[in-house]
Amino acid sequence: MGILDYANPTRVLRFSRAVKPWFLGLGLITLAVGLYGAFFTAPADYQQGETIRIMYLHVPMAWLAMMAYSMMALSAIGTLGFKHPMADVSAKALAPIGATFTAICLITGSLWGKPMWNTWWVWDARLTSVLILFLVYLGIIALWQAIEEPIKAGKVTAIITLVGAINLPIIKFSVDWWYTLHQPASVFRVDGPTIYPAMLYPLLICAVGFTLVFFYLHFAAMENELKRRRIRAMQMRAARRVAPEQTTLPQGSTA
Amino acid sequence: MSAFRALIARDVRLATRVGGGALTGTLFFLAVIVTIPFGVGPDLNLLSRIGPAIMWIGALLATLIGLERLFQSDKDDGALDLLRLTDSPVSNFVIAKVIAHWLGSSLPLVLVTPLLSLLLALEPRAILALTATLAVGTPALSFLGAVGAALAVTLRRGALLMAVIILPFSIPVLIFGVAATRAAIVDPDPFWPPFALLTATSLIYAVIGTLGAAATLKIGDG
Amino acid sequence: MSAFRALIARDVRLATRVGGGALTGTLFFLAVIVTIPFGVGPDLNLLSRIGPAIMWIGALLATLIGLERLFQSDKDDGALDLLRLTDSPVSNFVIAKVIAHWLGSSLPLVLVTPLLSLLLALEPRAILALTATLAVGTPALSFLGAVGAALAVTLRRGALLMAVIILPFSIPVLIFGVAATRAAIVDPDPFWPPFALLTATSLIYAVIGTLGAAATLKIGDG
Amino acid sequence: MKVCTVWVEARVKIKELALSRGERALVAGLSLTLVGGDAVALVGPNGSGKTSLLRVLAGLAEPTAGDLTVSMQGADADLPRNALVHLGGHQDGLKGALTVRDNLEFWIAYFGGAGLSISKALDQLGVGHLVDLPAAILSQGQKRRVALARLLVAPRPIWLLDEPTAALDTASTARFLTLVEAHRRAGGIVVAATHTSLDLSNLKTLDLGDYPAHRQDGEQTVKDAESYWLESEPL
Amino acid sequence: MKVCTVWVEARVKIKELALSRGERALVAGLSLTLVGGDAVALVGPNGSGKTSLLRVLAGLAEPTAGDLTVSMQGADADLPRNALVHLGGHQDGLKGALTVRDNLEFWIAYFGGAGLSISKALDQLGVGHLVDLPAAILSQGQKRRVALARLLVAPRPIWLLDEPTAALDTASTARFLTLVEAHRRAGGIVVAATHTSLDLSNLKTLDLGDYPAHRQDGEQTVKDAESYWLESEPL
Ligand code: HEM
Ligand SMILES: Nc1ncnc2c1ncn2[C@@H]1O[C@H](COP(=O)(O)OP(=O)(O)OP(=O)(O)O)[C@@H](O)[C@H]1O
Ligand SMILES: Nc1ncnc2c1ncn2[C@@H]1O[C@H](COP(=O)(O)OP(=O)(O)OP(=O)(O)O)[C@@H](O)[C@H]1O
Ligand SMILES: [Mg+2]
Ligand SMILES: [Mg+2]
Repeated sequence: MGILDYANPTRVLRFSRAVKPWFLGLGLITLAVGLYGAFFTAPADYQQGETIRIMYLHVPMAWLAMMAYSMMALSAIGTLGFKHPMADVSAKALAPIGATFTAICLITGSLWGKPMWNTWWVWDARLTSVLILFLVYLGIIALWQAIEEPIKAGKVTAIITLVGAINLPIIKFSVDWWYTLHQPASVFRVDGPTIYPAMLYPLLICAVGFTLVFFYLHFAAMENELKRRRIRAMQMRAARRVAPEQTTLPQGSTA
Repeated sequence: MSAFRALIARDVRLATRVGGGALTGTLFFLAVIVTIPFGVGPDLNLLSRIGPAIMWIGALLATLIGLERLFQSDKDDGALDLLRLTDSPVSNFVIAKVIAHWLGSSLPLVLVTPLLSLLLALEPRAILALTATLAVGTPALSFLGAVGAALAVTLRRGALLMAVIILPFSIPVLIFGVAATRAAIVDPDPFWPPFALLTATSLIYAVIGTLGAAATLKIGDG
Repeated sequence: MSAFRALIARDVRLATRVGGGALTGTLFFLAVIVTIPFGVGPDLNLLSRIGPAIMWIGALLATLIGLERLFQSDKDDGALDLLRLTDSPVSNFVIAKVIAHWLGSSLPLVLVTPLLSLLLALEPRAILALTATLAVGTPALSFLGAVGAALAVTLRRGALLMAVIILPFSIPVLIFGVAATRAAIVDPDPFWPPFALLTATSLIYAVIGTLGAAATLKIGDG
Repeated sequence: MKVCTVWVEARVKIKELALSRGERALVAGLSLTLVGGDAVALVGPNGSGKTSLLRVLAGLAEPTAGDLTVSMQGADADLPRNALVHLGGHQDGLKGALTVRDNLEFWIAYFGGAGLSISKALDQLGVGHLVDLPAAILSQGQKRRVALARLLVAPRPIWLLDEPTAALDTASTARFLTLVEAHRRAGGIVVAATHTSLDLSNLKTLDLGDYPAHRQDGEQTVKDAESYWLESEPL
Repeated sequence: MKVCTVWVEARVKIKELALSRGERALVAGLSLTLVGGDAVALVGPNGSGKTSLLRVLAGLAEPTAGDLTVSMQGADADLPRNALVHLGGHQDGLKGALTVRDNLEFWIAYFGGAGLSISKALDQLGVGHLVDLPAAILSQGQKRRVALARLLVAPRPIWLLDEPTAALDTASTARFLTLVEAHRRAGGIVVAATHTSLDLSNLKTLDLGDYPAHRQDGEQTVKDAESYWLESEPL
């Protein structure tokens, strides 16, 4: 139980309440700067024209969708390896956020696809693997909802989360392994980025901004989950407290 | 009568909590739709051509699989016997169960159809027709499945046996449903005849299904 | 070890009586194969083009649906607890169950494939390739399904939830399987790369599936 | 079903009843009449047909011979026997996903309540504090007690109980017996299959061992579906 | 597992054991040592944790605190506790589709037999005549008796039984008790959760009511997972 003492609900709540506003504030400011750059200073693409501006939303969302899942996988290890209740809370809080970001990535992607490939959707490796990521997110959310008992829910979803982690490398490298319409990595490459600085910097700033907002959301969700669990625990306790008039009856059952 | 409503309410309630039919049913539907393009390949023309068929098969499977446990869970926990301790005939009980199942599992499925159709690149008219046919056709499947579900509890067998006995009968529904949808896409052939047939089938199956399921349940475990 | 064999023997035995997996699994497979042409319309070129895909999807669904009860029946009658009263690890138990299920349900399905292929007007080469890919690919599905089956008993939930969680993972198997078969038909693209990938996937899933299922079962109703 | 805490002329008439399971005759020539206030302990060795008989009385199965009437006077005179009885079987018919309260509320709506309030009924069985827990997590005996509460919230004249005290702890068994007595005083009838002795005032005992359809050595003494197939001359 | 009709140094050692179900502590500070020949009646009100304790002893669940060793000398000295115990639960683990014989043959092959022959074991419980019937059609008590036969065909030193006599008729209960005595004489250990009194020679009694993790009014007296969530300052 030793490890529990570091991240107990009290500490986590206090910390979260302290840092949350900063994440939100800085995040919004950074985003403002980044989006300004994206829509006003950054040039339109010579072949893609104005549609290129979708990139500043699409790419960060894609990155965060994958980051959220990676964090869930880490939490899963925390649950199975260290039996740390707070890991459950973190993982449960991440699922809907990750799902949302993935959804936005899909939507912006297909919005972008219409002008670029003149179709909303193609079944190529990148797009598909992201869609699968989305489905896995939904499955995991369903699991969280489906199980009444928090401890069991934590363990089960942790296992599934880890199984689902195979998908991450597939998403990342699908563009290299299979022939796809989707373009290969142009920012995170061993040989350095291959897009103009004029586009790269706004993109990175947006990415940072969204990341800060992402963490704000994560903390907020964790707080809610903590409250939810506290309430559930209270209800379970209350449920077993014998009402006065029953104490007169012969003792037939444990509390 | 209030018993009737109470039963429906309970089952919808059980279905709409996540993990019970409602959400998972639609997710399964989604999963099937998503799986199929992999098999068939990313050719969108082909997809939009076989799209309606795929959606219908997806709906069919989602309904039948979900239905397997229509009576099973009540059997497992002993509730089935208790539910028969009323003066109203078993068929009422069957109807209530089916209605509840349709509301809890098929209705959501119909509602998401327009969305999923986009994945298969269906055009608006097709989407409209598809949704309409599903709305009218799925009740037929539910009542049909009820017979299978009744078999499943009476014979203590799993989903598959039931699916095997039920699938043949579900083929007409499928044909009319898909035919109507196609008709809506390809102007020449008319939409209404197959649609009317579909509606008729639904009504007939409602009667046969109810009676069949009720009779099967009464046999019990002899 | 003899325990291992005993378990396999018992399950195969249970599966091969009527109503147990074997017969019904294949029949379900047949039913899907028969249903789809109705949906797609009787255009033979189209059929033989999407034939392999259909066969694979049929196999996929048949396997997954049949798998739902892999542990359920043992759970319902209390045997699951008793089966864990040995010194051998839970994963052995999982492997035995999966092998038994594959022998009882998937193998027959592979064996009838050549016959059913004729219904879809596939040519000999395609039939050969299809059978081979199914033989190599279905184990992957069985092991994958085992995880879902374990979920189903641990969470006291039906087939659907399981299918939802499992289907996304089964997509790669489907892709490689169909790709290999297509390759065998259309000369240009080579048969072996996808086939090798399929085999690899089977092996990986065998490991992941076993561990995942065992872990899930151990959680039990703690 | 109409409110009534006192049952008028509840009756169970069994005449020359014969039971069979599958193709095999189990019980033959069983006659018995029960009136309001009666309680019968249904005893007999394992497999003698107690559960089968209770299911027949409840209208879930039909006897192979003899006649059987379950009736009462008043508003419900013309109801079929399914609607007059409560059946307490080996299984408790609780939905694990629902709380205890939701479970009972459903049965009230389904059977028509007019009995004790849920909390009163649960208190009678000493499980009032479990009312908001999901039924799935209850122990064997807790489940059984919630199931018995069903008999109190939706009153019916005839209780058919299959080993009701199995899984009950001693305190709950006592509680249960007092409830049975109360039901009898209200003119109800109780038939309980049991292997233990229930201490109830002037309890009748029906031993199914006395109405066998076969001799000790297993030979059938009564014609049944199996004998039909045996009628042909030796092969 | 090796043949042995006499068990050498069978032992169950429980020290300061704590159990919980879900997030809730159930039993705390339970200590107990059992040696070959001991028999314990596990009593306690419904929901006190009897079934949960048996599952922990069988190695199907883990305790939340304290240590627990189940051991014996001889060939099987190093086996985990799952391999040393028999568990007789509320459910009988019979396959309805298989005959009684097939069911037992499977368990012999799975657990490693070396005990009584099937027919002998069934006769011991007075159900020898059912050997070729499908298990599905057996009555409650018949099923239970076949399940108990499992303990005889595949011998193991420690029997963990959950309400073993429920559903047994009086004759079979007597039979069962003699079997238990025989097992004890052979150096075996028996732990039986029960609500009825089992008449066994010098039977120990363990009342789980004495090791509660909470007060009568339901207040937890022991920290558990729920307390963890309650630690945070009020919302
Ligand atoms: C629904 C359709 C789409 C999905 C699901 C999708 C998914 C993704 C993902 C997951 C990434 C992150 C890749 C990584 O970090 O390695 C990404 C990056 C990117 N996507 Fe998309 N995308 C879609 C459509 C498009 C379209 C239509 C375009 C424009 C032609 C596009 C352009 C890009 C670009 C430029 C990047 C940044 C690549 C990099 O620098 O790593 N995407 N997309
Ligand atoms: N389908 C069937 N075919 C033949 N015999 C059957 C069938 N079903 C049940 N039986 C037999 O009929 C009897 C059923 O009896 P029932 O379950 O009513 O016994 P019971 O008196 O309740 O026994 P217990 O005290 O063990 O509960 C058993 O002997 C069983 O073997
Ligand atoms: N998942 C869970 N969460 C919280 N409490 C639980 C959970 N599962 C079981 N419980 C509680 O733990 C106890 C389980 O006790 P158990 O089944 O071991 O009782 P028992 O002594 O066997 O009772 P009985 O005599 O009725 O069989 C019950 O009080 C039950 O309400
Ligand atoms: Mg009985
Ligand atoms: Mg118990």
